[in-house]
Amino acid sequence: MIHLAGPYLLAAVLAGLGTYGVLARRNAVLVLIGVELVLNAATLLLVAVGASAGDRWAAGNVLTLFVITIAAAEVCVALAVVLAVFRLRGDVDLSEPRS
Amino acid sequence: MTGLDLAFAAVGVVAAASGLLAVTTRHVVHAALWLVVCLGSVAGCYLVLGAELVALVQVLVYVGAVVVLVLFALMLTRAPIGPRAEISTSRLHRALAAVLGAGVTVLLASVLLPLAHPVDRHETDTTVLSRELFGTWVWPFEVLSLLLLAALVAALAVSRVGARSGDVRDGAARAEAELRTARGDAS
Amino acid sequence: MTGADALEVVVRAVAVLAAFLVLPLLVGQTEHKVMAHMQGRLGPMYAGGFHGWAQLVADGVKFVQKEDITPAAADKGVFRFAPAVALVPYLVAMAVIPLSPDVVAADAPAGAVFVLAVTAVGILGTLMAGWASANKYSLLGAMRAAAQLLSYELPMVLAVASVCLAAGTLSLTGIAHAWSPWWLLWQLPGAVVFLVSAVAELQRPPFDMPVADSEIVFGAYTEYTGLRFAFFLLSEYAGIVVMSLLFTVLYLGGWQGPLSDQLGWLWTVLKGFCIAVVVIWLRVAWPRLREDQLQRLAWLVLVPLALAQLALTGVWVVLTA
Amino acid sequence: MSEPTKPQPANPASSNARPARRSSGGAVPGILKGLATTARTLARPTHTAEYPDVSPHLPPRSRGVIALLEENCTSCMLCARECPDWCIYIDSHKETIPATTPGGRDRQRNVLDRFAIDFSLCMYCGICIEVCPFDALHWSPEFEYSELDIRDLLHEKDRLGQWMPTVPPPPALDEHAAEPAEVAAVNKPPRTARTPTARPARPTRVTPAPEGEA
Amino acid sequence: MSPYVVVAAVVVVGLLLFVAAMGARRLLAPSAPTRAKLTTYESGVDPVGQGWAQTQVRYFVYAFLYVIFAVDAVYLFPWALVVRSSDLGAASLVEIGVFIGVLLVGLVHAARRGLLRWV
Repeated sequence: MIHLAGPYLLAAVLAGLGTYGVLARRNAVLVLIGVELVLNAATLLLVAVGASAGDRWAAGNVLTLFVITIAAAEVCVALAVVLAVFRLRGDVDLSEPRS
Repeated sequence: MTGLDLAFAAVGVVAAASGLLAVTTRHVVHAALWLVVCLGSVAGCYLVLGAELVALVQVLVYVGAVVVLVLFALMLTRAPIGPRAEISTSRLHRALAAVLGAGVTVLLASVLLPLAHPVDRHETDTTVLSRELFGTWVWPFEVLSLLLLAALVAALAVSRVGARSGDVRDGAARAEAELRTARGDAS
Repeated sequence: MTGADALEVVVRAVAVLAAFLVLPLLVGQTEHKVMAHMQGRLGPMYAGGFHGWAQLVADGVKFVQKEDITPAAADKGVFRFAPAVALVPYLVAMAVIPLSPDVVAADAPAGAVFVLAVTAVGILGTLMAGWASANKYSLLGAMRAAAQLLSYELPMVLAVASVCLAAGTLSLTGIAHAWSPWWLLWQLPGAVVFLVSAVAELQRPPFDMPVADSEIVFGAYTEYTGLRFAFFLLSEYAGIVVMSLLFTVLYLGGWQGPLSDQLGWLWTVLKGFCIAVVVIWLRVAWPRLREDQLQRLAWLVLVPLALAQLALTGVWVVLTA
Repeated sequence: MSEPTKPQPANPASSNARPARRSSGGAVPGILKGLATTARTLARPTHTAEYPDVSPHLPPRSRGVIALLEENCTSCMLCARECPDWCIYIDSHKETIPATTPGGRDRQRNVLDRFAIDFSLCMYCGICIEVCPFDALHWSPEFEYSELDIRDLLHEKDRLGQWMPTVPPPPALDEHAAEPAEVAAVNKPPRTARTPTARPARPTRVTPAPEGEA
Repeated sequence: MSPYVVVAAVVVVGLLLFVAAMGARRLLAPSAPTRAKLTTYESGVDPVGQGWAQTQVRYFVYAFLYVIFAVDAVYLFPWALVVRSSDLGAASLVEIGVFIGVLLVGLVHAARRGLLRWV
């Protein structure tokens, strides 16, 4: 037996932290860290639902795998962009547009 | 409170605490390292929730690959040791962000918690998961490969931006110059 | 969980720790001796009396007594904790490797994936050490290490996947059960890929570019002294133990052999020891690979080879199922 | 050990060309060769000199330590002056020896007070031994005189004299070598003496030196 | 009892080992830091600049490749469990073949554009 309040609460907390991270950071890579936290909140919900019986097609777990896959792809492209920006500008600051 | 609840509470607290540190720390690389702890304990949560394969994939892909990529990016884009003020936005901005983040948490919790109930933990059999993956979910699965291909090609293409022109040296030189002025200001 | 259960967990964990502290020393001493004789030397001869058997114990005692220096410019916390991050993954990996069907601390249902996932965490220890040292050599070494570990992780994952495919299970015990001598031929390319990537993962010669002493002193470990340095060394030898035992379980049938009912675990240890000697042998025989050769070997030789092995295994399994 | 396993090249020039040609044959043979060489070495006895347990066989003219035969030293200071790093210290004073015959002159003689060699400076060039006109300095093959304190490496004349018994006899002459000057001088037929009476002792001593004496 | 309980215990034991070893070091090892000792080691020369140096971005390409292929490779493990089943075996072989085939295009693309060459 496990009470789903735990996973749900943790998912909510992680989503909140992720939101804060996205909004409160200026370094592009650190913004990405916030995004990862939000994604993990989502996957945690999926897994928590998958842990209860009646999870048809193993959707909770399969979708989590898919989300992890997509997240990896997203991180790749995002970091490639960040790196290209760094090469061109010399920093990865999001709030200071430069010529 | 069962043993599983206790176990989840233990890893969950670690996950939440490290997540908090990951978004608030003023050391650039520490943020990524706290993210590792956070993702690792989320993998622990998956284990407690009976999703073995997902937990292992989380460790293998997230901790082993994605975070290493993030650390790589940090080290390539200058990650000085010591606290940095400039990686976060202004104080007002942060306060607003905190309010928004808390709002998200409260909103989600208020929606989700009424739905929560004790469940018989149903351990996902990896074989069942595999059968569903290759049976029911085969089309999304195949599309994923296209997505990954697109991501790979895009990442490779983008990472060559500037590599051919003289911009690279320009950017790096500017970074060096800034570093020097920063040090000059400090002294 | 009852008291008996708790006691069992503790006993198992302590047993893993004991194996973890003994086996790497055994491999280290073997390396001292085998390498010395391969170079026409004797190796340690004095510590402990008989052929210097206690040399590594003496080394350990010496390391404990050495001053521990944290450079002033370093990031203190990360610098000090990095050795643990490098070491603990191998300890955890050792817990799930079966020596025989009964002698296994934690028989995880997806043991093969577990070992891969856990050893992938070890990269972080090197990266942390390299970054936190505030040393250019260290940062370069960490970069090289991370690039190398990432590149060689993939062929390793593919090779292990091929074995899982052949056995139809992810459990290490199950894989060794499903093993038959025919695998020696059938999975040979995969075995070669696995061994090469394992040596590369351990950053041992000929894949020791990340610690290339003639270029970057000692890579990510340049600034380390005393016991923390010893932890990195220990993690290297623990890595040899883990990889050798894993190779044994995946490709050599683990405990399978004559009289396997009575001395099953002995077979695993013996086979693993032979693999460890091979790993040591490679170090003595071959020169270091250059960074570009390193990456080319991984991506243009090992990955295609592992994929070919995977295709071979998949088609064969589907045809004979 | 590696020498016998290598194919012996006919001459040094061709040995340089060889590996380049072989490497074009592919990586695998080279890889296997590395393994084979190390394995072969593993199976053979080692070359290690187990020094403290087994004393080393030193060549007869090893330069271990410099011994002083004090009686031969005339404090001429040649060695100290020739020493490239000035590690020889000599103190002496003159003594007057009264005349032995009545009406004869008093003679002066150098008396050695101090003769020291600082082996922490010495570079074992052997020039002092070469220049000593009276064979007061000799090479001894003894080498086990390391000290915990570098100052103890300054050997005074008694310490230097203690090395004297360890000095090996000089090597035998080559087969057709010229006789040593001293022996040759003795063996030479006496010159027709202009004043034979003035030196009564000389012509009587014509015993030839033994053949193998060195 | 889940085997992962033992794994968790082993993690704890590992951390305890580290803590105990550091405690032993604290008791046994001397500590006499000096300025020179704590300086960054740069082959005996006084350190120049800070610890960070511009590194080859080239390493990054391999990291991309790995991440993409790692998430690809993890699907092989579920496949291993179904490949012997009578209904899904052959179909899954084709599915995974297509999946990996598509990604291989990416690797070939990278190789052909010379991204795997170390200039």
